[in-house]
Amino acid sequence: MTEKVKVRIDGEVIAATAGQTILEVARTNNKYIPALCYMEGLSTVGACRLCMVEVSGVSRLLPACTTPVQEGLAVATTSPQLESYRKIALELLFAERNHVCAVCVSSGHCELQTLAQEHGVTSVRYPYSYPRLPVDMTHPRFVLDHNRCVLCSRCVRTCAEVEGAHVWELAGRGIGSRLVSELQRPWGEATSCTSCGKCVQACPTGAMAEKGWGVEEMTKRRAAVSRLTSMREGE
Amino acid sequence: MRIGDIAAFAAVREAGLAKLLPSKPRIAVGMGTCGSGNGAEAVYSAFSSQIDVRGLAIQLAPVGCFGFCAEEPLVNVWVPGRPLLMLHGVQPSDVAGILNGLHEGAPPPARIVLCKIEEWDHITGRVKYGTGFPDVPNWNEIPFFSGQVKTVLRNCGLINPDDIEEYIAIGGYQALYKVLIDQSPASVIEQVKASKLRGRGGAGYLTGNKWEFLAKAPGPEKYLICNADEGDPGAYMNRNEIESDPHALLEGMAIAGYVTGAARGIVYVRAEYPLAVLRLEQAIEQARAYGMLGTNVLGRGFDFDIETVEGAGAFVCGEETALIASLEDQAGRPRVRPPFPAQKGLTGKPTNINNVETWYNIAPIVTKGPAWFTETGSVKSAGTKVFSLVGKVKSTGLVEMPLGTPISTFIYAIGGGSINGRDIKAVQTGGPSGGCIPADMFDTPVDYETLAQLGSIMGSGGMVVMDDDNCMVDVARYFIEFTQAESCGKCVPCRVGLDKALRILNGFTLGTATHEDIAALDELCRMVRDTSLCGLGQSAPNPVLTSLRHFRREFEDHIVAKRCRAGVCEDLAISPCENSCPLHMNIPRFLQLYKEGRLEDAFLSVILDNPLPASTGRVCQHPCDDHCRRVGLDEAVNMREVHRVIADEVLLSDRFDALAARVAERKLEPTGRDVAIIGAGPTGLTCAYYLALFGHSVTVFDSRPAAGGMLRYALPEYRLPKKVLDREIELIERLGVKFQFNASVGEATTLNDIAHQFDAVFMAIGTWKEAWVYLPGTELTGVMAALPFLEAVSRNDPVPVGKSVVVIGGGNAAIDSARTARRLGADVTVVYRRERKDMPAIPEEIEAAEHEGAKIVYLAAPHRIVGGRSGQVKALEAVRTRPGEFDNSGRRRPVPTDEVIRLDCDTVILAVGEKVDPDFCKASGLVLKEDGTIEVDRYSLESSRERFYAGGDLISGASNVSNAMGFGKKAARNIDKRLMGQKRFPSLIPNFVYGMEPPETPSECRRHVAGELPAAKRVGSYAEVSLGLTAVAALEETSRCLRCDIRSTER
Amino acid sequence: MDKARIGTCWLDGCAGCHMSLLDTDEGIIAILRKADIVFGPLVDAQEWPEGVDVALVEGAVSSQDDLKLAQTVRSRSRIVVALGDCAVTGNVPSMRNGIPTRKLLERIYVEGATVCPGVPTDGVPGLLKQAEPLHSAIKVDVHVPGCPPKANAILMVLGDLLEGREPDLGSKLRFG
Amino acid sequence: MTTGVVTALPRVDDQDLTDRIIGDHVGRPGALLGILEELQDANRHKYLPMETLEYVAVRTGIPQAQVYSVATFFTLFNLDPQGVHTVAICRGTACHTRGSRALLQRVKLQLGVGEAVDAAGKTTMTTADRRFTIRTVACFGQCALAPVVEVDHAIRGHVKEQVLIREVETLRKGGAR
Repeated sequence: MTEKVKVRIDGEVIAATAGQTILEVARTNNKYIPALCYMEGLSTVGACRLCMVEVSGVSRLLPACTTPVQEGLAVATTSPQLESYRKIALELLFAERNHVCAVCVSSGHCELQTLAQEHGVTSVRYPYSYPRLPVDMTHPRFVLDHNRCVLCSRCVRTCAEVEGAHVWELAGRGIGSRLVSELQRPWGEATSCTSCGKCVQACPTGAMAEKGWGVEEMTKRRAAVSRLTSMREGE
Repeated sequence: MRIGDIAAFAAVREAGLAKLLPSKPRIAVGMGTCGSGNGAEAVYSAFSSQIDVRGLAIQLAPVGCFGFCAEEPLVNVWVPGRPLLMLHGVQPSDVAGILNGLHEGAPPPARIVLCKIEEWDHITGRVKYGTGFPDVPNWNEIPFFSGQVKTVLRNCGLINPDDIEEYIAIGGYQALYKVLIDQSPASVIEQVKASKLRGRGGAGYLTGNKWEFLAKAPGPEKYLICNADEGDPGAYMNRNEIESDPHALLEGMAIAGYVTGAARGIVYVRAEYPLAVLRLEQAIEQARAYGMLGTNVLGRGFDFDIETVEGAGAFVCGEETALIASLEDQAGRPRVRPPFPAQKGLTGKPTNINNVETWYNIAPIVTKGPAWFTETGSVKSAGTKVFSLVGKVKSTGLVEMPLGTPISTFIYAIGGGSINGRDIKAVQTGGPSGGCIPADMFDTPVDYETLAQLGSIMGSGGMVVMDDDNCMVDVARYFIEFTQAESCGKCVPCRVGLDKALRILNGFTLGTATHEDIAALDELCRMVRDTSLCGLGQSAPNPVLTSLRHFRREFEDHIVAKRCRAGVCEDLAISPCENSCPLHMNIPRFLQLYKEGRLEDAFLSVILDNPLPASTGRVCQHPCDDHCRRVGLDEAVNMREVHRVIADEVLLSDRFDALAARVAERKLEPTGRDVAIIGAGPTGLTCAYYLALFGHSVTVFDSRPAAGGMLRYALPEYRLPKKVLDREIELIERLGVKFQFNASVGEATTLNDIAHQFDAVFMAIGTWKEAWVYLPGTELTGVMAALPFLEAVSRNDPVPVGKSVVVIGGGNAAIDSARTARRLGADVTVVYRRERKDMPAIPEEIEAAEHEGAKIVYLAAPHRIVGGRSGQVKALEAVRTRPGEFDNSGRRRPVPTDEVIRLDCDTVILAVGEKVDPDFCKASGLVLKEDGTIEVDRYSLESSRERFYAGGDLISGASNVSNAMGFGKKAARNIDKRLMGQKRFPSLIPNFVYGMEPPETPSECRRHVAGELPAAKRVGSYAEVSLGLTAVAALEETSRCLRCDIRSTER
Repeated sequence: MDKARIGTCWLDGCAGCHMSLLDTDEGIIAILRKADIVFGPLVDAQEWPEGVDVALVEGAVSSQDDLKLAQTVRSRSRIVVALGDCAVTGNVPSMRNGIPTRKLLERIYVEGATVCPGVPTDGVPGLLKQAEPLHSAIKVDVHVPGCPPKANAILMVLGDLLEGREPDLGSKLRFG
Repeated sequence: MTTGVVTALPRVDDQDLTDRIIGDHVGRPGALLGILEELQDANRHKYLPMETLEYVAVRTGIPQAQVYSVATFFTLFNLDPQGVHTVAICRGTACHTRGSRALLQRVKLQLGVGEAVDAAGKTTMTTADRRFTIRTVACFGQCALAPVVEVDHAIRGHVKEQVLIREVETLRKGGAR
């Protein structure tokens, strides 16, 4: 069942279990691979494409979060090309919506902001879209700001897989994709929402936040959500 | 009805054959969606009611489509014992004639008979129709069908898709029966593997291997899915296959069900194809009733059933994981692989997905064996593929060809080449995931690997032909707009990257893009290609990347020159006519000014755009006509003739002095800069005119005694009277341009001498050197080149032309020579090696030459000139040619035959092409190209030597007057910008105020054409042939203009 | 050797980046040994001078005047630095971009006015359709994000540029 | 939040039909697609009102958000009522290379339709009086007849601008149908 395999990450030989993904193996061995849509304890979707890595013998780049390891796999977690592509992906996210860090409750605790800083993004080369997006304040405890949403679907998965309520989905398609609750009802009126707040904790940016915090004040307890699934697996 | 044994099978087959080949005549109407869109339903009901009313013993049936969409509606007529006749373009009014003929045993009117079929190989069986009709070509003798191999389309258009018995009659379901009776699943998989059949959906994965994965996957529950969510814009073969022959699909799937152990099949078909859905559902019902689907298929204890699901309009659902997601009640967003569908597919069960066309190859492979299958196609890509050939070709439709067939065969041999005579420049294959392949690569074989090497893909087989009117930037933009709109939005590169790529591309079409944008676009597209989650994102950048690779110049044109040559990017042009004009005349402006009765303003508008309007008004090749939007209504506005009228009304009248003064008023302050121009032809004159207006001091050098170049010395008086040209040159002189005639640069004065005296030099000599062909006998007396001949005539020099002249060539110089020789009283024959439609000369001129009595011999290549004892020409011998293969210019290569013809004559005029004589720029340090033309920057026209500019024929090779003048104008703008450091051209043009309201109702009048001198009066006279438009007709023409220069107020 | 010339200016922003520049405290003295500040809010020059080596531009490009000034700065300066989030990303000024300018002006000058309501037609520069980052208007050589950029980041960038090095913000890089 | 105008609550016979449609599909692959397609087809204004989506979610047990996600993902589904007449212009490659964009712009101008974005973020073009809806279609699969336009479900090939304008004008002058 738990077949042991040896893999190479950036040259270092690492023991792993067959069926683990490259990202899991890397994270448990303190090897850094950036990721935004990945969250421990949730299913993987491979949507942000930041975790793309080079695998020797494979001409295409592969997402670390969904590619299982096998004996002898050799991975390069970084290269000039990967870095350039990751930078482009981050710039694309910034240009897609209105990420105004200066006035964000999550500033300083935001995964997108941190990734940009880590990858040396100093400016965005692509034209900004400046979409006009709403802020949903209808929930008594939480707020949803579409301007800061990166469509990673962590909230969707948390709600469906951990809480089991399935309040959230991505609606529309392409650049017009939007996070919706139920039939695009205001969050505060969503009858299936249990107000558990796990989606808020799972959100990597300031798109979902608790009310009552000021700029730079809102920290998230992501580990709590992840821990919940690992505890349940032990059931 | 349920078939449980071989006897029952045979009985149904007999019954089917009795329908397909009844004892009475059968008429079958092509009733695919495309047939219906072209009126097939009306034709069918006309047949139906007339057969009823007349009580005729005729069987009427609907069939699918035979693939020749351009000729719809297609009707098959069969009389026992005779070949099947395929009729094309059938209208309800033809029905009576067809039925009458049938009754009397005569074939239908020849006009609508396309071809005949004596015997047809359905692969699973053969049908013999009969013999006869020797005058009617066989189906594969029609160019559109020549070379086609119908495997997938074997039954399309010949059997009734609504009737399972007709399918069984031609051997349908035999392959399934054979497999169920005596073949093991493993052996069938081996056969499919040995056939090297590759998935026809685009990726080209080996079908046999995919089946093997599924067969080996554990578990009792497995799915087979047919992907009929054909979403590639430009491809519609799947629709036609299902509409015309649904049972072949079901049979292929049932065979796969048996060999892979899957009990359920799903056909996922676009809801936009209602007829395909309907026919498929009917076919499934019938197949169940006959025991081909359901439990205990064909009594062999095998269970397999198929259902349909309608896709609701999402291109991404062509991606297999997205398709599966949509079957699971979710939005069609793809999932990452692994796990692959063969491991975990629909509801987690092993699943195999194949494209429609893949399934159609299964029964033939089982029937005929893998060796038969691999006989067709190329080594790595076996079999045939159906392509939808559409776009700018004459014959559009579905074409099934062996893989590995060169692109040129599709476009020229099958498609019949360009639809409107414009140059074909590219073909787009593979839809939004594919790329554009330029015309100079049309010898590329169409198979999976070769197309991939060019950055394109086979895809589902779309083939869209583009010509000069298609802007490749716009095409790239179009595809990104499409994929951007179809992106599911799940992964970042595809969702945001395509949106940003579209914004960047929009910048090109608006003229706001920069060189950095090309690099940014390229980098972004590579990132999207390399990091997207599914095939849509990974291939979406292909159209941009291939366009950047093969058509980079068009992108640069949009950035540097802010021009879209095709005239598609509207923001870069005033109107389509302006865009197509080499001089970029503001045509709507002078039309409107003339319409408002403001002749002087109209003249000023014309002359500031074009210094030789009376000349071009007579001899311009008028590309504006080809781009006039009025063509959509009736015919183009006769813009050339209107500007001729405007020019003539001023230049040839006493208004000349006043207007010449008004032009001189536009002159800018003297700059003190000196510019030399070499060559006083149309290019040099145009450049001199504008430079003088800019305030520079201009000196024009020419080796001849007067200005005008080709206009004076090559164009015959009857086309361009010299008094007209003289007036135009006088106006240029009045602006202060100085001329030095009889001054041959390169001899007494060298280029280097000139360089010392002037701030800039513009070189614009013409193509005066005859490309003397190698032909035995050219040394004989009586052989001469066209241009010296025309020049001698224009100078009134004596010309030694005899009684009987042969002209060799097909260009304007050849026709001018022929017409001039006719005027000198000779009998004239023009000999041309290709067909008439290939002649480069202006068609109206060819016609005029014929009216004047010149004979033209086509398809004859001169072989030798025969001389007499005195060394005088006696005859020309030519070899008859026949049209051969298509070359990359889309014309058929003339291939010599054994037949030699002899034309007795005493004079031979050679007009086979003119070249530049670059001797004058020896030792000047200028870089020349191989053909002797000068290399220049294509935007500034500056040569390799600083401040030396060149234009006209000298850089383009022999061209026409307007193109040459366009270069002169462009050179003047660039020289001035260089000398003065700013763009000053707009300040030359006064602010014309004129009506900018679109015409409520444009005149419904048809196009007016210029009157002509009767042919009888022309021979022996140099009087001008064209009489021009009357003032009334010219005014009417201006009212026909649709004013494309006025944009909607919304913009 | 001649001293280098530094200019600073301020488009659509809050002056916070200039405050951060002042926060460099005595660090500025080291800079001033190598360079003169020839234009800026505290410099008595009316027009952006010719021959500036390093231009620090704060704020988004939001009005006709911003655009004109940015173009002037570009044409007269060797190295242009976009200083702070507004110049780098558009930041807070760009939050108006989804709203038509006419509506914006009416909201402020008509709905929000207690005296003399009416959108002024002269005396104020025309608003551009959108407030955009500096690099969408002119070529920018160095981006220093931050709201505001920390004083030590500014010092480091200026130091590097004056020494002829390409600045690498490294860990000092930060948005917001 | 929705711009879909609710004309009336589902009537009892509507509900029977709805139940039958749902019952026919439930449990089969592609059930939700099939249900929504048939329900939209059965709707007088060819759209899916919010209460219909809610009802489908309740009856099928599919989360509301998922139903909404599917209804907004596929172009076939409309969340707003459609015009009496539909002009669908093919934007396939062959049609594009033969000038379908000009046709689209011309008809939009003629009917005075601007682009609006519906509840789901899809672009819709319906006249204010709900007489006309202009749609674009990725490809009709009639490429040999390019450019292709579908006017009230009848496909026209080789369409010329003036001819199309005349046809639309005739429909417009035809008054209420």
